[in-house]
Parts: sequence; C-alpha cells; structure tokens
Amino acid sequence: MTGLQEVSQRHEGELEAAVAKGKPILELRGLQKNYGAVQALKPATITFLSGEIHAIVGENGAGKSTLIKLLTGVIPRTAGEVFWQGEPVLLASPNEAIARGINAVHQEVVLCPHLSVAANMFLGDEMNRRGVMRKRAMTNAAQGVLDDLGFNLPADATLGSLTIGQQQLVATARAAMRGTRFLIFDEPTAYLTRQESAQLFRLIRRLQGDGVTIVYISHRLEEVFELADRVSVLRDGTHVGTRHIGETNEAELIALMINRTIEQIYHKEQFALGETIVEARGLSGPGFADISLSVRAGEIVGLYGLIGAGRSEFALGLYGRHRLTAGEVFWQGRKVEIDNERQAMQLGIALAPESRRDQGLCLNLPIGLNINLPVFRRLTRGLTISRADEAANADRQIRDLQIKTPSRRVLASAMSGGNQQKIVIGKWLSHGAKLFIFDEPTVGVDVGTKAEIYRLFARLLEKGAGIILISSYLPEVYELADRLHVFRQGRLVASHDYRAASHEDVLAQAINA
Amino acid sequence: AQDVTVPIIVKDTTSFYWQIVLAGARAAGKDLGVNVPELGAQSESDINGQISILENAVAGAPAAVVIAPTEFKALGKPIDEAAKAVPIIGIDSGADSKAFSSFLTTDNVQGGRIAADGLAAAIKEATGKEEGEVAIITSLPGVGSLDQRREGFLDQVKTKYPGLKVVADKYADGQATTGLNIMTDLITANPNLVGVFASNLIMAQGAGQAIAENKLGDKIKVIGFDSDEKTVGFLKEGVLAGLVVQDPYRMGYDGVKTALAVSKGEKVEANVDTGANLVTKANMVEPKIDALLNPKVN
Amino acid sequence: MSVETVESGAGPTPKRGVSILFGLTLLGLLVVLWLLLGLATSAFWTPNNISNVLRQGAMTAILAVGQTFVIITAGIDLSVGAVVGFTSVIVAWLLAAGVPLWLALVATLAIGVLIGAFHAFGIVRMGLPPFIITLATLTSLRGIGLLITNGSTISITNEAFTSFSRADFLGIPSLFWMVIVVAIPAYVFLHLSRFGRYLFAVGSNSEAARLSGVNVNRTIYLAYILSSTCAAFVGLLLASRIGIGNATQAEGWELQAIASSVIGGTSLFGAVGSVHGPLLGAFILATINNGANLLNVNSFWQRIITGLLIIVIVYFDQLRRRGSR
Amino acid sequence: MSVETVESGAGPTPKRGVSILFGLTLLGLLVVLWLLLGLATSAFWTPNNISNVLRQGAMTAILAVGQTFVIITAGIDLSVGAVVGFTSVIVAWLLAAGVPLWLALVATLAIGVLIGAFHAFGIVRMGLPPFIITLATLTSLRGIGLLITNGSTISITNEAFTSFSRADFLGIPSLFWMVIVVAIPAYVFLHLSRFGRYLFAVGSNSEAARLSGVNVNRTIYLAYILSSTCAAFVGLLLASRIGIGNATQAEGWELQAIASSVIGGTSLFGAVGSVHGPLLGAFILATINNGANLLNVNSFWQRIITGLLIIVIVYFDQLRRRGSR
Ligand SMILES: Nc1ncnc2c1ncn2[C@@H]1O[C@H](COP(=O)(O)OP(=O)(O)OP(=O)(O)O)[C@@H](O)[C@H]1O
Ligand SMILES: Nc1ncnc2c1ncn2[C@@H]1O[C@H](COP(=O)(O)OP(=O)(O)OP(=O)(O)O)[C@@H](O)[C@H]1O
Ligand SMILES: [Mg+2]
Ligand SMILES: [Mg+2]
Repeated sequence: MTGLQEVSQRHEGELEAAVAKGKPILELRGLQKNYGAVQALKPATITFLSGEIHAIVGENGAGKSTLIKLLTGVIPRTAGEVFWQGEPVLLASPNEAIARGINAVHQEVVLCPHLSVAANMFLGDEMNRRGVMRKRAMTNAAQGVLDDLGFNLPADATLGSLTIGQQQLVATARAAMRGTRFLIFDEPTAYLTRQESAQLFRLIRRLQGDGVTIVYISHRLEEVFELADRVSVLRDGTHVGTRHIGETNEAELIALMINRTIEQIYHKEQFALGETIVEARGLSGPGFADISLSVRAGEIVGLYGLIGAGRSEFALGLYGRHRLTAGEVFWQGRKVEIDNERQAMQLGIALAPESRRDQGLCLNLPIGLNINLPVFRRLTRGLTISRADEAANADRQIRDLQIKTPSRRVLASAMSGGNQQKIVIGKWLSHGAKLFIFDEPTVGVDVGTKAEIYRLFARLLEKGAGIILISSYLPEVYELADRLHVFRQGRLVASHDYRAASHEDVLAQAINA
Repeated sequence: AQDVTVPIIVKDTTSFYWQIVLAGARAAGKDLGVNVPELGAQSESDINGQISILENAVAGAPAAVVIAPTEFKALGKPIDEAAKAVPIIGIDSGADSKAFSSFLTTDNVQGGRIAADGLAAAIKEATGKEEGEVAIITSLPGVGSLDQRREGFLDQVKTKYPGLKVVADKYADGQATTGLNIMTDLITANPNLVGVFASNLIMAQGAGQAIAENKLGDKIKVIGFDSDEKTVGFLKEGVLAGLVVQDPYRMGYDGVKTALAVSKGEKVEANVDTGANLVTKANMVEPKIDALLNPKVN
Repeated sequence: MSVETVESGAGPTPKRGVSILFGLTLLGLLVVLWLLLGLATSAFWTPNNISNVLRQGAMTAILAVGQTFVIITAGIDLSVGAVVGFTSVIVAWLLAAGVPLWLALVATLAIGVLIGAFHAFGIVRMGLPPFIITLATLTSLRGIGLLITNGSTISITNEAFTSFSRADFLGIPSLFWMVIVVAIPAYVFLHLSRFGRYLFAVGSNSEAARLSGVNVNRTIYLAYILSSTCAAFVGLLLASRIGIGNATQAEGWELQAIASSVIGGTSLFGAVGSVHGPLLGAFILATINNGANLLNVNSFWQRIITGLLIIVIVYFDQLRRRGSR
Repeated sequence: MSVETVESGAGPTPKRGVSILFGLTLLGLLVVLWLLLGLATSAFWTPNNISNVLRQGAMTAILAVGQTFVIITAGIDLSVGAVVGFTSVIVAWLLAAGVPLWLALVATLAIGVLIGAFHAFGIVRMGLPPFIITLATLTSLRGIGLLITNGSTISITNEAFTSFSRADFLGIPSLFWMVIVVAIPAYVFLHLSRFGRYLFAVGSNSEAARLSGVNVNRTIYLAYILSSTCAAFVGLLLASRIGIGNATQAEGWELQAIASSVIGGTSLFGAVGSVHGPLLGAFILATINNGANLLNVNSFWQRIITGLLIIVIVYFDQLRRRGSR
C-alpha cells in the first residue's frame, strides 16, 4: 500500500483528538491585522465547523489571504483571539500551526525551486534513519502520493523545472499528505484546468471524508457552489456574512462582495473583423510543433488546453522569447523574423505573461515602475523621463483596473495576488500594440474586475487590435473567443468558431478522451 | 646549456626593492651561466605563500636556493627541511635556522637606528636643536623587516635623542594613498611635528607626496627607506630629508654567486653584512651612493 | 527624486520622499560623526582638515557610485581596485612615452570602457558569474600592470597633471569637484533616465524586464562599462595624487567600494540602491579614518573601532528603515 | 547524492546524477591540468611535488568548504581570512601562556564557534546584511589580533604542534588528511542529513522553508558557525605550518575561498553547491600556482595566466552544464 493514506498516517497519532463533526473546531474572535496604516483585516469573527468545507469569497484585496496567513502562523495578528478546539491559541509560528494539524496551500506557490518535488513535499518533515535522510524512500513515497492523487508528476524532478500550475499541484499534494486536521486552499484552481480541478475536488472530498476541515478560497463562484457547505464573504477586510450554501445564490454573494450587482460577467461585443494582423504557419519550437493560426483585427483568438499543452510556449515563441525551429510568421501580410522581444514589441505585439512572479513583475519595485516598464521610451523627454507623464500613466492604469493601492509608489510585493495580476495586465494596456497576447490574464482576479478586464478587451478590439487569449478556465475562452483553438501536447488539435462546440467537446479534445 | 639552476626567492615580487635584488641575481646568472628562476610571494606578509614557494623550488632539485625569509621564526623549520636537500643561502633578512650555508643580510634594526640618526641630524640642521615631535609610519603590521626598522628607530630615539618625542606610531595598509592620508592627518593633528620616519618605499612615496602638497619640506623632515626614481626626486627637491638605502643589487648578485660556489663545494664566508647607508641631498652625488640609487635594473 | 526606486521593505503606506529621508538620515549619522569629532578635536573643523576629508573620501566615493550600478543589476565588480592600479600605470606609461596629456587621459578612460565591456561580454555571452569574470580580470590586470612597470613604479613628471589633485577651486578640493562631476550625471542617469529604471528592473527580475522589452544585455553592458570607467577615472585621480603609476596600488579598494555602497543602503541582491547612499557611505568611512588619525587612536584600535562603527551605523539605518514601514 | 540541488534552470526532463557528473568533470579538468604539467615538467609528478600540491591546496580547501555552507544559504562570509589570522594568534598566545596543547586547540575552535554565532546573531537578530557583519568582523578581528601581538608575531615553541603540519601519514601530508577529516563529515552533513537540505531550502526560498517548519534562524546559525569553525581550524593549521601567530596572515584568503567555491559550481545566489566542488576548486588553484612555479613562469605572467585559466575553466564547466540540460 502506497499513497496518501500511508504517508499521512505518519502523523496521525501525534495530532490531538478530533472534534466531533459539525462542532466548532476553529473560532476567530475579533481577529484583526494591520499592515502599517492599511487595515487588511478588520475585526472578524468566524467559526469553522469540524468536517465542513467552508468557502471564503471576496474581492481582490479583501483580506482573504491575510486571514489564511494569520491562521497558519505566517504573520502575527494585530489583535483578536483564535480558539482551536475550544482552547485559545497563539499561532505565533508556522511550526505551531503545523503541529496542530493546520496546513495551507498558499496563493503564491511558496516552495523551494532548487529542490526536487520529493524534497519539497518532505521539507521540514524528512524521513531519517540514524541521522541520514532516506532519500530513496522519500522519493518513492512522494511518487506514491502524487500517483494516488492522479497528478502526473515526477517526484524526482527539480521543482523549478515545472510550470506554475504543476508547482501548485505539488503544494497541494504536500499539504494533503502532512497529517492534517484543518486544510486551507487559497485559490488552488487559479492555474488549473477543468481536468486538474476535478482531480483536486475529488481530493478535497476525500479529505473531508477523512474528517479534515477544509477552507476553500476562490474567485470562481461555481466552484464554491459545487464544493462548499458554507460560505463566508469578506469585503474590504470586513466579514460581511456567512451563509449556508443552500440558502444563497451567486447574485447574493456578488452583491455582498462588491456591494453592487453585475448583470453579466462575460462582456462580448462582436466587431467587424478587419484584416489579418498576424498569421503563423507551421510554427515549431521548444514545447510546441506545427502550429498554424491567424488573428484578425477585432478578433479574440482563444487557446485552450491542459497544463503543459504548449500554449504559453507558443506565445513566447511568437513573441521572440524562444527560438523557433520551423515555420513562418506573417505580420500584416508581410513575412517577418522575430528574433527577440524588442522586435516583437516594435511590430506591435504585447505579451502579458502567465507567471506574474517569474515573468510578469519586478516584485521588489514599485507598482508605477512595473506599469511603465514597457513604455519608458515613450515617456522619455530628451534625456530624462517626464515625471508627470510617468505618474499620469501609472495612475490611469491603477484607476482603470481598480488596483487597490494607496499609491503607485507601493512595492508590487505588498499587493494582494489579484491586484498583482492587474499590474501585469496594466503594463500593456497603454502600450498601443496591434496584437495583445494575454496568458491567463484573470488568474486570481475577482468577478468585478474580471468583468472590467473583459470590457477593456472590447475597447482594444474596437481600436482595431487583435487578441490572443490563453486561459485554462474554459468558460472564459469559451464565452469570449471568436475562434477557439484547442492544444494538446504541443499541437493544435481542433479549432472552433464562437460557441460552435460544446464545453464537453472542447474538454474531450483537450484531454483526448 | 644552462643546466645549473639556482632559484632566488624574494619576499614580494611586486615592489621595486625586490626587483633590484632580482636584477642583481639575473645579472649574476648571466655572468656565471646559471639558470636563475625568480620567485617570490605576493606580499611581504604572505608567510605561508613563501613557504609553499620554497617547497616548490626544492621539488625542482636545484643546485642551491637563495632566499630572503619573510619572517624570522616562521621560515626556520621550512629552511631546515629544505636544507636537507639543497644548500640554502640567506639574503636580506635572517631566519631561525642554522642550516644556512651563507648569509648576506642588512641589519634592519641597524637601518632603523640610521634613520633615527638621520632624522635627528636633519631636525638639528633645520631648527638648531635635536628636539621636537616626531612620528613613524609603518606600511604594514606583522612584517618582520618593518618591525625591526621600527624597533631600531624607536630604540635609538629613546636612548640617544631624549629631546625627540614620538607622538604618533601609525600603521597603514601597504597603500601609498593611505600613507598620504595618514601624513596629511598627522600634519593637521600635530602642528608641532618636525620629523617623520616612513619606513619603506611605498610609505615614503605617500608621505613625501603629502609634504610636497603642503610645501612643508622645510618644516617637517621625512626620512624614507629604500629608493626609487620618485623618492630620489623628492630628495633632490628637498621634500624628503634622507633615505636609508641598502644594497639590494649586491645582495641578489652575491647571493647567486655564493650559492653557485657552495654548490660546487667551495668554501664561502658565513656572514656578510651588505650594509645600509643614509643618503641625503648632500651625499647623493658620491659615486658609491649614486650607484646605489641607480641600480642597473634591466 | 528617486522615490520610486529605493524602498525595499514591504511598506503598505507610501512614504513620499522616503528615499530622501533615508539619504538624509544617513547624512544625519555623518553629521553626528562630524559634530562629535568637532567636539573631540579642535583640528577637525579647520578648513584644511575638511578639505582633507573631502579629498580622502573622493576616490572611494566615485568607485562606489560605479559599483552601485553593477550591484543594482544584482552583479558585482571585484575588479575596480585592480582597474584603478592598472590605469594609473597606463596613464603614467603614456605620459612617460610622450603622449599628449589629453590623449593619455582619453586613452586611459577608453581602456576602462573596454574592461567593462569585457566583463559584460563574459557575463552575457560566456555565461560566467560576475564574481568569476571580475575576479579573473582583477588577477590578470595586476599582472599586466606589473609587467608594464616591471614590478616598480613609473614616475609622472607632467606638472599640470600631478598638481591637479592638489588644486582647489572655490575653496573646495578639485578631487571633491570630481565627485560632483561624476555624481550629477550618475544621479540623472540612475534616477531620472529610463536606463536607470532598466538597471533596477534587470536587478529585480531580468526575465520580466526582458519580456517588457528591456534590452537586458545592453543594460548589463552599460552597468559594467560605467563601473570600469569610474574606476579608470579614479585611476587617473590616483596617478595625479601620488604622482606615480603603480600596479599594486588600490589593493582592496573593491571591498571598500562595495562596503560604501552597502552602507549607503544598496542591496547585494539587486534592485535597491541610489547614488547619494554610496557617496555618504564613502565619506562616513573616510571620516572614521580621519577622526581616528586626528585623535591619534592606536592603528590597531582604529581597525576595531571601524568594524564596530560599521555595525552600529548599518544597524541604526536598518532600524530606521524597518521603523518607517 | 545531491541530485536535487544542482540543476537550477528550467529543464523539462529531470536529470539524475547530474551533480556527480558535474563533480567528475571538474575533476576531469584538474586531471587534464595535472597531465599537461606532467608533460611540461619532469618535477611535477615526483612524490615530493604531489605532496606539495596537496599541502598547498589544503587550507583553502577547508575554508572553501566552510564558505560553501554559508553561500548555499545565499549569504557570504568575508571574515574567514581574518579569522584564520586571528585564531593563529590566539593559539600562539595560549601556548605561550603555558596552556596545555589540547586546551589551546579546543579554546581556539570555540572562539571560531563564537565568531560564527556572532555573525548569525547580527544577521538574524540585528537584520544586518551578511556582507556588512562579516566585513566588520574582518576589520575588527585583525585589529584585536594586532593588539594582542602588538603588531608583531608570537612564536610557538611547542614542537609537537609545529611539526604536525610537516608530518606525513601513509605517505600523504597530514594537512591533506585534515581536508579529508573535514570533507567527510561535511559531505554527510550537506548531502545526506536533513540539516544540509535545510541549508539549500533556506538559500532557495527562506520563506518557503519557514512555512515548512524549518528553523530558518537555527539553520543560519549553523552555516556561519560551521564556516567560522572551519576558519579557526585552518588558523590552527596555519599556526602549525608557520610556527608563529600573526594577525595579518591569510589576507585575501576569503576571496580565494569564495573563488574556489564558485569555481566548484557554487552559486552566489544560494541553493546551489556541493562539498566536492569547492575542494576541486581549491586544488585547481593550488595546481595552477604550483605549475607556474615549476615552469618558472614570471610571477607577473603567473597572475595573468591564473586569471585566464579561471575564465577558461569556469567557461567550460558552464558550457558542459548548459549542454547537459
Ligand atoms: N506584505 C504586505 N504589506 C502591506 N500590505 C499588504 C501586504 N500583504 C497584503 N497587503 C494588503 O492587505 C490587503 C489584503 O490583502 P490580501 O492578500 O489578504 O487580499 P486577498 O483577499 O487575498 O486578495 P486576492 O483575491 O487578490 O488574493 C490588501 O490591500 C493588500 O494590499
Ligand atoms: N525550455 C523548454 N524546452 C523544452 N520544453 C519545455 C521548455 N519549457 C517548457 N517545456 C515543456 O513544454 C510543454 C508546454 O509547456 P507550456 O508552459 O507552454 O504549457 P501551457 O499550455 O502554457 O500550459 P500551462 O500554461 O497551462 O501550464 C511542457 O511539457 C513543458 O514542460
Ligand atoms: Mg489572496
Ligand atoms: Mg501556460
């Protein structure tokens, strides 16, 4: 017998006795967190019941991740109390939380990129024999867990060589196997496709069956309704209510979250399609082969596929980041060679990359600098940058995208996950490109802003631009793309016009079922 | 043709003084038909480096080895060890070993005393009395020969010139710029300063530059140690009052010559003092001194 | 001002002018040092001594500014001390060979540019770590300089050249003017031009910078060329000051330059730094040495005290920056 | 083996055993050097000379191993050279004061432990950058050592102690045995125990390590204490080898140790490194020096060649590692 059961049993005995199902296991009383003058979490009182799946929803920057970090001992609280199985607890360090069986899969993957998958899964909890690590045993055990969970990942690969989504799966597997009473998922499906999400949901239900209490944070309300028993809503750091899932609906949750209603999230306007902006013929490169597609003015071209299907690689290849090994690119009818990113930008291509942490943001620099980075040339007057234009451009993006920050001078690292994503998008909106490639643009973005971003897409199209939209979230590409291409294992396997195929068909093509 | 090898190991190949020693050795090699590898550590304070070089040199099975030990005690054992395989000739400084076949050295303590005498004389010439505040700048701490010069200087001042008061005893980091900075600060902090001993070439260059910058050659007398074009120029201009000069060229030349003789089994003198002389503006034109100041380096 | 670029902590409240304040507060520490020294020794506040301090800190200050460009890109330039010694030899050699002064100066600076370009080439094209390529040139350049001088020194007889470093202008030493001459364009470059922004972006996340259209390679060339050129410029100043070309001079100045930069708030992990910080760092170090000399502190105690003061100063600076979060 | 820790790039296929291969290939470069030197000079392969090479690389090798622990945590320890000089003074002083040999040795090593703990304290509690706190102790320790010796040296008369470094055992120099004595536990610690893995984890992403329940502070204490203790141990060996205590010895050895480590494949950004790499790096450097001496290369050319060889060796190593991705 290998797998999750076996590994997580290593700790069963050490954990305190569980609370009876349905009784409070963890209670927050007036829990509060300030970052300097920012009140990230205002006094919140929430009770989590043993064995339930408790969803938390709220806008970007509402304080969800802050709440999680407080519960896992990552950051110290400003005020308030936490009761664990009826006892007040400090939760002063991650160790304390881990010792009580509280674990989390954080929103940003926090693992060690230089270590192997297995080493990461066992970090801080290694198997030893007489002081020497049992590396083989750990690798085997980790592989067992990964296989058991249906994650198709090699346990001996270096973590840094995996895609963000795969890393997220590793974090999930790791949290699941650590003998846990209370497990928190902070937007675990942000980078996952349906396929992997379904696996994750099975895992969550299985854990619930084992008596684990689950906290589940997501911006995808349909997931909340599919999974949760109860749901709590945060708005601006305030806990505005908790509902039984059966007693509420999407409209009510959205109203609670953003204090207004949204008629429709997917904003789709049909524009007259113009001339072809870009055409790829038989493009091959690292991670993709023989891709042919074109984008016309006023058109959104969607790329859908599972993790590792090669969509991002294709986008980077088109953008000149990766060397192409075969194929031709035509830009407005003219054959072009794109050898580097600057040439791509000069032609009029903009790329908002997939991983905000690795590719999108200079995290320890201010928001303003990040937003303006692609356009500093345009902001330069003579020798120096025009301070006024610099400020104006940054502030406009912050306003348009509702980035929740007091100022453009705040470091990007102090932003909530969704707000960071908005910076990545904002970088390119003022660029004036003809072709925009958005790779997972709405990862971690709340519904309200999502709708806003889609509206911005429409504005770009209206001005005659074309968009390549890469998303692992099928409803998004499905509802927005004028033409939808399905990728599988680096190849383009199917193409559909707007709403021409069903969700099920597209999914089947992506997984080759 | 040159199958006899006599390596010469100096303390530091990067200073002018040791280049003169090497030039002398080179000339001897040419004259006597001996192959003379020129070896040396990267700095005068690099004792371990010199020991390694000695080990390497002996491994090459030469006829004899000429060495200028960086440190008296530290080089003793390694030289004993090396002398088991080849004859060892010491130059410039001593080492704690009885295994030397011959010794051609300058007494650095004596050099320090000569500097003190020179400084006192220069001060007397300027002010009429052997009185006032003086200072010493040592290039680097922990270097044997510099320690000995300092010791000789301080001892001589204490015993022979009670009127001279040592107000500052500074160590630099081997950099001319630091010598220059220390000297300017000494001038600022001690308005009554009348004399300074800068105990090696680099410090004399730095201190001299400070005197030149502030045009204090008449008021503050500086004695340097060893010479090169720059410091001789200072001496001519009256920026420096004197230089204690050894005979490095001869040490190198005679070192190799003696080594060859020893390797052939000839009898050689066990101890030779190659001497240190005080050079001032007055005596610098004497032929003997002039030869010391202008060695045939190439 | 450079507000956008200096804050390194995760500050939720945006502080306007935090960078200036930071600069000021390090300046505050320097002023405190100066006041204390003024109380302790009457010689300190004499115009002559102030000139000395300005002169003594000048060369490290210029090196530190150049070094800062490199460190901001998350690199390091260990060669600067060797470049100083090497270029002092080159200019002395050229002058001794009868090359006209202006040409000797230009040629020496050009060599600085070449050395920097070589470093960047090694990093960008050959994939070498900055530490290795600059350590290698550190070693080799000293060797080449020693070969040229044959282990000795080359005297410089050009009076115009050697008197420059002694000269004053408007009562301020020419060496300090040179700091200003370097610092002002450096400030404009780093804090006001887009190239400065690119340095920060490359140091923070070079992949993100590249995908944003920043020419990462060119930015790295720029940083290393600036650092080496600053070092070559200091080589000229050193040659002028001590009147000789000597390849073993300026040994260990790379550490002093890096230390000044880090004391001035630069992070060795890149993306954090300024122009005024390293300048203050360099003059703090110069003041400590000058003060110790004036107070006639034993040379050995001087080292101990320098070490302790570095800890104290950086600690307070750290505290303040954490406090301002 | 340390498979997990070496590859840093985004390779899609995981390579098993890359680290061993890497070590072997650097060893290959060393062997090539040795063969070439054997062809060029008959003296190289004499037992005597091989003993010399082993002896000459030994101290740097031990320092480099200690340094590597620190660098893996993304830190740096600039103080090691100063600690070597300082502890050589301490042991000489204790012996001169009549302290029994064993006690003097233990006390000296204990001082190494204290120095390392102080560094970690500065980093962990005072929030100082590793560069600053170790630079400060570098400066101060030299000062304290000079104070103790009064700027001079302390002779060691204990015959047993000073003859140790010259002794052989099974035909291999005792100094090289000391490398083995350090390297084997170091290997077990770094590559086989979980503490070694924590060093990598802290260097890779200290936040992730903390969230996993790794005691990050303790790990940093461990790294710096190990580095300083290795340095104190080298101080003992140096004192034994040169028979004196002298505070200014081992100047610049920190750079040599770091260089050996980096040549051996350690990344200054942390989380990449091994025990065998730095050892090979140190012996490559020792071989270059030894070979240059045997070949009677002019000492200035020797520097130039050393610089070039460092570039060539690291370049090839880099190429190979890129190729093996
Ligand atoms: N390290 C930090 N320093 C300062 N402010 C912070 C920091 N981390 C978060 N904040 C602020 O706290 C608030 C809450 O952030 P939090 O990450 O909890 O939001 P969230 O609800 O998880 O949002 P998202 O859905 O975007 O992930 C935000 O305004 C954010 O800017
Ligand atoms: N440099 C590279 N060389 C070769 N193959 C690579 C390289 N980088 C990634 N790959 C592989 O190419 C495949 C495609 O990855 P990519 O990130 O493009 O997928 P994707 O469709 O964008 O998926 P997602 O973004 O959802 O993870 C993956 O199997 C990946 O491991
Ligand atoms: Mg969040
Ligand atoms: Mg992708």
